[in-house]
Order: sequence, then structure tokens, then C-alpha cells
Amino acid sequence: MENNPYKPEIAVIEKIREETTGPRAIKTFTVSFQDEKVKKSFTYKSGQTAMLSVFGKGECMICITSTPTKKGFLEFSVMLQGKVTSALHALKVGDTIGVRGPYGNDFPLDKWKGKNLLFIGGGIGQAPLRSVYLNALDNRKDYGDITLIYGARTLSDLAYKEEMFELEKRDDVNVFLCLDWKFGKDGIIDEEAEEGWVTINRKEPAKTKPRKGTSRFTGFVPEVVTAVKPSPENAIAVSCGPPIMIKYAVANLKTLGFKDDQIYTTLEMRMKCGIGKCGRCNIGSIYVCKDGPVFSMSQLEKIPKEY
Amino acid sequence: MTSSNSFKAENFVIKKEDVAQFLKGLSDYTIYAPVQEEDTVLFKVIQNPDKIALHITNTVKSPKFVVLPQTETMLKVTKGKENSIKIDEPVLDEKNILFGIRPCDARGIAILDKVFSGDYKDPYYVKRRANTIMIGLACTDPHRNCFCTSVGGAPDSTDGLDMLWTDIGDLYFVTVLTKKGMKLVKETVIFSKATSENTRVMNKVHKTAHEKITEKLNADALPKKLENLFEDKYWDEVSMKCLGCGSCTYLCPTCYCFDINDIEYRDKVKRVRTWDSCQFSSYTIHTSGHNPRPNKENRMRNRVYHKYKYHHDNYNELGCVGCGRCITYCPVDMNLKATIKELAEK
Amino acid sequence: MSDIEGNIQAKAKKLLKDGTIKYFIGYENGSDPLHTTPCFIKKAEDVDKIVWNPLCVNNLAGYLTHDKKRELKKGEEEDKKPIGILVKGCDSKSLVQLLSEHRIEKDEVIIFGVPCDGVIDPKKLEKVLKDKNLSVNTIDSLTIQHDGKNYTVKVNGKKYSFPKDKIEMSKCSDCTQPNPIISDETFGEKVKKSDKKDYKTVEEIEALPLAKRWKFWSDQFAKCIRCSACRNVCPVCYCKECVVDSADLVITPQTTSSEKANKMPWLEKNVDPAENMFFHLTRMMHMAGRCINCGECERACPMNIPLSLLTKKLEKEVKEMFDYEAGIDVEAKPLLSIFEEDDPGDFIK
Amino acid sequence: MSFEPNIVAFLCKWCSSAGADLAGVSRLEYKPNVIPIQVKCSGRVNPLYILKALKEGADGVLVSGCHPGDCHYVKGNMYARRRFAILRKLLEYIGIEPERFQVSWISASEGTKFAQVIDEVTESIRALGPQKKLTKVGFDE
Repeated sequence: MENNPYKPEIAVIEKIREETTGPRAIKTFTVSFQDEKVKKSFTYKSGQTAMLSVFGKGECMICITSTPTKKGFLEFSVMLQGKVTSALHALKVGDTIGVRGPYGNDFPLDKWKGKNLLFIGGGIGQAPLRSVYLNALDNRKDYGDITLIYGARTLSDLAYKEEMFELEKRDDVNVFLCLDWKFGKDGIIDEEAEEGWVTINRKEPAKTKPRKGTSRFTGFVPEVVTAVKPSPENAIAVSCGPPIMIKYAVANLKTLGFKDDQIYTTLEMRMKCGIGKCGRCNIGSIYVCKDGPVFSMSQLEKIPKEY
Repeated sequence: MTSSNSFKAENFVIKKEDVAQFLKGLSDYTIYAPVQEEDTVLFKVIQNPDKIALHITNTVKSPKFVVLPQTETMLKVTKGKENSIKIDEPVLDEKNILFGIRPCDARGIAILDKVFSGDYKDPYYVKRRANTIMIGLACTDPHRNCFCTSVGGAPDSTDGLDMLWTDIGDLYFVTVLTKKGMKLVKETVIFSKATSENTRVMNKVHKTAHEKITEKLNADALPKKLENLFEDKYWDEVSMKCLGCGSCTYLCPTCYCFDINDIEYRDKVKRVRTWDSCQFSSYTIHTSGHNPRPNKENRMRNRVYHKYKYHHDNYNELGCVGCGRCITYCPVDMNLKATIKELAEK
Repeated sequence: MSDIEGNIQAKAKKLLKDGTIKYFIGYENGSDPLHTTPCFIKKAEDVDKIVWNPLCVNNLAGYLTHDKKRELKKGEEEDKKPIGILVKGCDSKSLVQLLSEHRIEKDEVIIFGVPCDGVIDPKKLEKVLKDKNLSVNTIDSLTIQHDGKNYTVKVNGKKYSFPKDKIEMSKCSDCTQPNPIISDETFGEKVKKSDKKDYKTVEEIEALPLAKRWKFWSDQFAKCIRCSACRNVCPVCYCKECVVDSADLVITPQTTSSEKANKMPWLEKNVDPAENMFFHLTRMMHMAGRCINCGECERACPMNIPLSLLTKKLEKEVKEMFDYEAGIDVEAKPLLSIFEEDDPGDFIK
Repeated sequence: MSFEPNIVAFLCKWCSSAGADLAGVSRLEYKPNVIPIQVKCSGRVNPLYILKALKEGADGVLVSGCHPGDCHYVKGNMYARRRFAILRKLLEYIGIEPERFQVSWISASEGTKFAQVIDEVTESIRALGPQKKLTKVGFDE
């Protein structure tokens, strides 16, 4: 059968990086296609997704977290969640999986040229953002200020740690990391533990003064947004993470003057086909698998609140 | 894929007693036709043409399963040594004829044609569809729950068909609509050119059928109306008696939602596509446990919206052909016609 | 309008008016004159819709558990008032079963009981009318009355008489429980139906040789499209998560990934003989000692699979082996959570 | 090639498994067609397990537990007995050979009985031939 969109290509796992551990552990898989032809022809854009197969267990839709500016491999960050993700986590380097895609729309990086970019991520929500900011950083001269705000529950829940710490050292990107809680020895919440992570002014986050360029906080992501005070002037904000985080982060952005069409996020839905046929990922007349996952807030305003 | 525009329709007649001979001459094809077994009429593979039941208004299950089977193997996966994986696709070269399909069901398949083509072509459907010839039988005795004329169809609609046959007494009037259909006529000698008298009778039969469908619903108003009814209390009220079973969607000629699962048996793996229903809660539930459509009112609303708004938004036609199956076979007598009426009046 | 119908309406009106019940579940006229359909009356002024006649086939008891499965909307508060419900004799058995399993409690429901002299099978009615050249399409009005051994059916003003067994639901012919077992108010006079259950249809199958039995059932189940109508219409199939859906259904955010990953896919979605058989056998095992043979599954099946041949078999065996009958006693313990020392065990080596 | 049946045996931990062990240490010979699965109690065996085993291609299923009155959990086997009685009737009714699903009480001291039951079950299922009725379809080649 020619051009069968349901037929996955075989890819080999080249590297597995354990980002976080625990019941909702995250692993980043670096995979590359077995077939050299596919390796060359597989192109994607930042924000797009791919359907991963563990044969015998099923498929699941995972966003591509690597940047299309780096060729020859794909990276997927997978959080332990259900049947297929558990099977993925059980795989070793050298094992094979099926990959089909890429699916969906992308972040309009071309349109954003010349603008200041603000990325607000929480937990596994950083995965789709990573493809975008790595892409933008590889084309650094095309964009204005690039600011990353990334939060996780604790230090050990912070994904892409080493990479984030490297980015903190760079001058051309502002990195603000935050943790919900700091844990001291014996796993007890300890505000004094882990040096350098400044506890945010919970009552009036705006009064917290971040250092220019980089800062580490203890506090919630939306509070950090208020503390950092990004300017809405010529800016685009992208927010991915748990729904509750997005809700308040977006509210705080709006207080700062951001408009709906300046704020982007991604949606997720249960998916099976990935190509807008099987029906289940619809929100109104759009299918998240092929018309999403990237939406601006002004687009979300127009569709039913059924996600 | 549907009737090609370049073909000019041609009219023939065939004697009723010659139909069996016509079908026997089509031995290259697998012929599906309505068959009555006890009280249930279904499309089945025909070995003996005498068994065909063309007198009934319509089958319980729509014949969409010929082009979109309820269960089909998409891929067979063989795991070899050292992580090698071999993926086999099925060969789909069986040639099918759907004989005696009603115009509403043929329109249903014409609607599916658009869904499964488009940006991404579904090769399984497209292949099966290309290998299927549809011989329609004009409807002469519409059921009480039929409302095809309200949703853009007609008892003699030719959408999706290769031939349309009409019962005109001792003869069937045969309108050949496509080259694919013409091939069948050319291959046999039992067809003769229709006379003007034949045509006159055929037109009269069609007219009578039209007249039998007296009720006209304002379904065309729905795509616009529904824009503002998403949060309406109506959905809570109307869905109260819904059981959340899938009989309406499984019998429907235009429902096409499906599920893909891997099935293991010892060391073998098959990736299988099966029908799925938006009326099941497992249809949308996320792995996290969150369900965007947790209740039956959400799911019923989605079914109606999909047919009368979402499908219209995407394909500029209603996603319903008015066959009335969902009313006739609903265990609790949910009445879609009444729903359309009530919504149109809101 | 019969007295019974009027009295039901009046009582429902009173309870709705004084706010005793949140809604009343009864019957109203259906999509055509051959059908009635369940209705949910929330306002006192709507009680005129309620009808009671031999076309009221549905078993409404199952609806009592629907509210408990609903996820509340944002800001919505649960209405804890009882539900008013109309039950026939057989339906009351389902209700008793639900009460005995504590799926609902007695104070959550106000029961309107109606003694029932049999209900009509719309499929059969359509057939006999067709034989009289009356197509459903041309019927504008239809009323049915019990008339001793017959039903008098008045169609478009003209009267016809049909013997009971020709148009009645098959479950009614050997009904031993025409009067509601439990009710807060009973409408109408008590009626007497059968003294003994009739298992002739089951015995006919039992008498077939093994290979023929298999042929019969595999042919029947080959028709199944797994729409779940039989399960969902069943008044005692109330689980929020059904074991046959467990291939990928997860119920709470607390379910761990390993629980989800290791969930046994008991049943695949494939429609094939093995899976269909598995579905129906599983359903039957879960029905043992709980099914009261209301015949709803058979009625709901669009493919006309004779499911009551299974449920009746179950009822027969449960009665013969354990002298147990479901839906009789609110205090009864479930069949499979009790045992007797002398339970049959000859099959055990 | 002669037909060798695949039989799944659910053995209770306290009696029947121990019985199997005794058969083993006593060097008793019995048919190798049984795949034993240890369960805590025969009362733990859901009828679904039996149906699933048949669906996954078992030619027969044996469930074995303690004798009545000997159950480690006092009455687990008594509940099981009721369930299995119904399941057997149902299987028979739809046309499955009753020998496909067998039950036996085997105590920890009955090594000989264990070997004997396994042989009997194996032979009775061998006589029936392969079980295809409830097995997953579409995988034969």
C-alpha cells in the first residue's frame, strides 16, 4: 500500500535520558529512523507531534521535543502515564519503536521574527516549548529578547536540568527557574534548603526583584511571571503546562497587558489516528491532532470549552 | 471516486426474472445484497440470488461496513531477532458489488468518501471504495422515520451510486450513472434500452415516493442555529433518557469514528481498526482520567453537533442522510426528528 | 384516559408541586403510535404527558442509577431529593435488586406501582398489523385495551382483535410477578398472571446436541455488533466502569501508571466470534442471581439476538441449583456472596 | 504430528500447589501439558480468568483448590464452587464441551491424586481435540 499514513516507520532508540524519577517519571528518548531514506525525508516544525508505537501495546501521540535545526534524530520526552508510556519507559537503548508523523500545526516562528519571545513552562509542559526555544536560539539573530520561565514541583522534578543550567550561563537568553517547594534533608519542606533559590513574595509577587538575566525562585510559575514583569510590547508568550498553571499564568500575562493573540498554548486530547479521521479529538469542528495542538488564546476563545 | 462528471447517464430496463441471471454473470465480484433471516434484514454476501430481499424498506445495519468494516486488520507486525520488526499490510483487491443499496445509504457512503479522502487519504477505505460498485434501488415505500428529503437527499438520489434501479412493475428501470456501472451493463446482454414509456413510469414511481415523505424538517437551519446552543439547557433535558449505548452510531450510515488497538496473541501482533462510538465514555477519556465529555449530555450533544454543524463546517453538507435508523432502533425511542424540529425552532 | 393514568398524573403533580421529588420517571407517547418512551417530568404542569397503557414496555428502574454516574458541572449542586418512578411488577423486581445491592436506598425513591396485565412487543405488533395491511407509516392513532385473552387494538378508528401471545412481550406469558413487590402507592387492581415459570424455550435448546447448540449460539452472536445496548439498558448493569471496557478505560486521576499499564485487556474491541462470545458470557456471569428477566436486553438488541434464552437459562439454573430468585427480597444476600454446604458439586473431581 | 493439548491450571497456593509439589518430590510421573498458575485461593479465580485462558488459546482449563472445609481462608472454595457451577452450565448451554473446564479438590497430601487428575484432564481434553471455539481469531497461519 502506498502512502499509508497509518504505517509507522521503524526507529531505533539511540539514547535515553532520565529527566525525572518517581511515579510520573520523565524520560527523553533520542531516536533515529532505521531507513536512511526516511531519516532524510522526515521533516518537521517546532510544535508538531508524532505517533509513537510500541508494537503489541499500542500508540500514543507525543510532541517532538528536539529542534528541526538539528538533523538526523528526533527527541521525545515521555512522562510515565499509561499503557504505552509505561511500555516506552521499559525500553532500552537499541530497542526499536514505530514512529509516524509529523502531525498537527506548529508554532508560527516565521511570523514571530523580530519579536521578543517569552516561554512559560511547567513540568512536562516544557517538552513542546523546548523545540521552539532551541529552534529560536539556533536562529538567535532573528528574534529579540528570549525569556524562559520554567517551573517544577521540586528540583528533582525539573526536566532538562543540565541544559537549563547551561542556558542560564548564556547572555542572550533570560532564564528564570522556579520550584514549588524546596526540600531539605529527609524530604521535609525547608525554605532555607538549596541555596540560591529565592523565596518569592507570595502576597505581592510584583515586589520580588529578580536579578537581570537569570534568577532562581521558590514559588509558583504565575507568580514568577508577575515578578519578572515581561513587557507586552512586540512580544509573544507561549505557555504550556498543567491547566491550572496556564490559567493563572495567562491571567497574570493579561494583567501585564498581553493580548489574546499574543499568547499561545497547546492542547492535548485522546488521539488514535492522528490525521483527523477517527473523530475523538474534536473540539467543535476542529481536530486537535491535525488542526492543533498549537492555539492562540484568541483562537481558543472561538471554540467550545470542551477540552 | 464518486460518479465522474464526464459520463452521460444512460437508461436501460431489465426484466425482473433476468436479475438472477445478471447477478450470476458477475462471478468476479463479491455481491452484497439485503437478505432476510427471521426478522432481521441485513446486507450479506450473496451466493444464491433468490435469497435477496428487495421488498423491505431498509436493512438494520447500514451497508457502510463493506467499505469500512467494523473490524479490520491494518497491520501485522512480526518481531524478529535483534529488534528487527517487519510490518505487513493487508492486500485489498476483492471486488465488491453493493446490490440494492438504498439511495440514503449510498449518500452516506458518498459522505464518507469525502471524510476519508482530503489532506490525508485513508488507503484502506480508498482502496475498498474504488473496488466497490454500488447498484442503488430507488426507495418506493419510505418508512415513517425517514426524512431524507429534509437533509438534502431523496428517495431517488443518485449520490455515490454507479447505477440506480427503479421498480416499475415487471421491469427494473436502470439508470447507469458512471463508467464503472456501464461496464456491468456492457458485460451482459439482458439489458435493453429504456423506452419513453418506461421513463414515464419511472418518473411517476419517483414522484409517488417523494409524495410519501410528507414531513419536511428545517434541518438546513441547524448549522447556524447550533452556533448559539452549545450551552443550552436543552441537552440536559433531551439526553436524560439516553442510555449511552452505541446502537444509533453503529447502525448509522454516516458515523465513521474508529479506534485503533494492538492485539497480541502469543508472539503475534495485529494492529486492528474497529468502529468506535462517541456515545461511549471511553471514547474521549484521557490517560490522566480527565474526560472532556464526561456525561451523556455532552456526548449526545457532540453527536448532534457533529452531524448538523461540525460536519457542515468542514464539508459544507450535513452529516446525516435521514435514514431514520437511530430512531427506529433506539431502545428508548430517542427521536432525532423531534430534536431537529425543536432545535430549529429555538 | 384511564383512571390509573389520571391518578398517577395527579399524584406526580402533587409530589412535584410540594417539591418532594426532583423528578418523576414515567412514560409518554413515543415517536410513533406504536411506541411509548421514558419521560422525565420536572415540572408539575407537565404531568399531562404521562401515559399508562400496554405499550409501556421499558423498565425504568435502571434510570435511578444514572444520576449517580454523572459528573457534576462546575458550580452545580447535587439535588438529593428522591426520584419518583413508575414500576410494573417486573420492574419492581429490578428495583428490589437495586435496593438489595444498595445501589439506591429506599429514601432516594418514591415508588409508584402499577399492577400489569402484560405489555406489548412493538416489533410483534408491527408485524401483525402489517399482516392486516396496516403499515406503520399510515397509522395516525392507536389505542390498546386488554380484553380477556385478547387485546383490542383500535387503529385509525377501526377495531382489531389479536390473541395475547401474538403481540405480547414473550416475558409476559409466564409472568409470576404482575404486581409490584414494593411500592409507596399502588395504582389499579391487583392482577393474576401465571403460577409457574415456563422454560420450554430453554429446554428446547438444552435438548439439542452439543454441536447444534454451538451452531445456534455462534450464529446468533455472529450478528452482534457490540453496541452495548443490552448492557446499557440493563437496570442492574450500573457500574461506572465496565470490565469489558477495561482495555483502556481509566477512572480516576489517582490510578497509577503501572495500574493502567497492567490492566488486563479482558475484551478487545474486535467484533469476532471469540470476542462476542466472551462479551456475552461475561455479561451473563455478572447477571447470575441478579437478572430478573425483564427482557430489556433482548428488546434493546437491534440485531434481534434472543438474549432472553440466556437470561432465562440463568434464572432456571440459579433456581434449580441454589433455590434462589433475584429481586424478591430487599434484605436478600447476593447469590454469589453466600453458599450452602450442600451446593451442587458433582462436577468437581 | 499428534495433538498435544495446552491446559492452564489455576492451583490454590495452600492445597493444590502443595499437592503438585508433593507429586514432584515423590517423583510421580504425570502429563506435561499443564501450565500451572498459582493463585491464593480457588475463590480468587474469577470466571473471567477461565474465559480469558480459553480466548488466549488454551485447550482446557483446570481449577483446583482445597477440599470443602479445608480452605485456608475458611470458605473461599465454597464461593468458587457456586460460581463454577454456573459457568459450567453456561458453557455447556452455548455448546462448549464441559470437559474444557474442570474443577478438582486436591489437598496438600494428595500428590498421587494430583498426578492422576492431571493425566485424566489431559487425556479427556486430548480426546476432544484443539479448542477453537473461543480462541482469538485471525492469527492462524
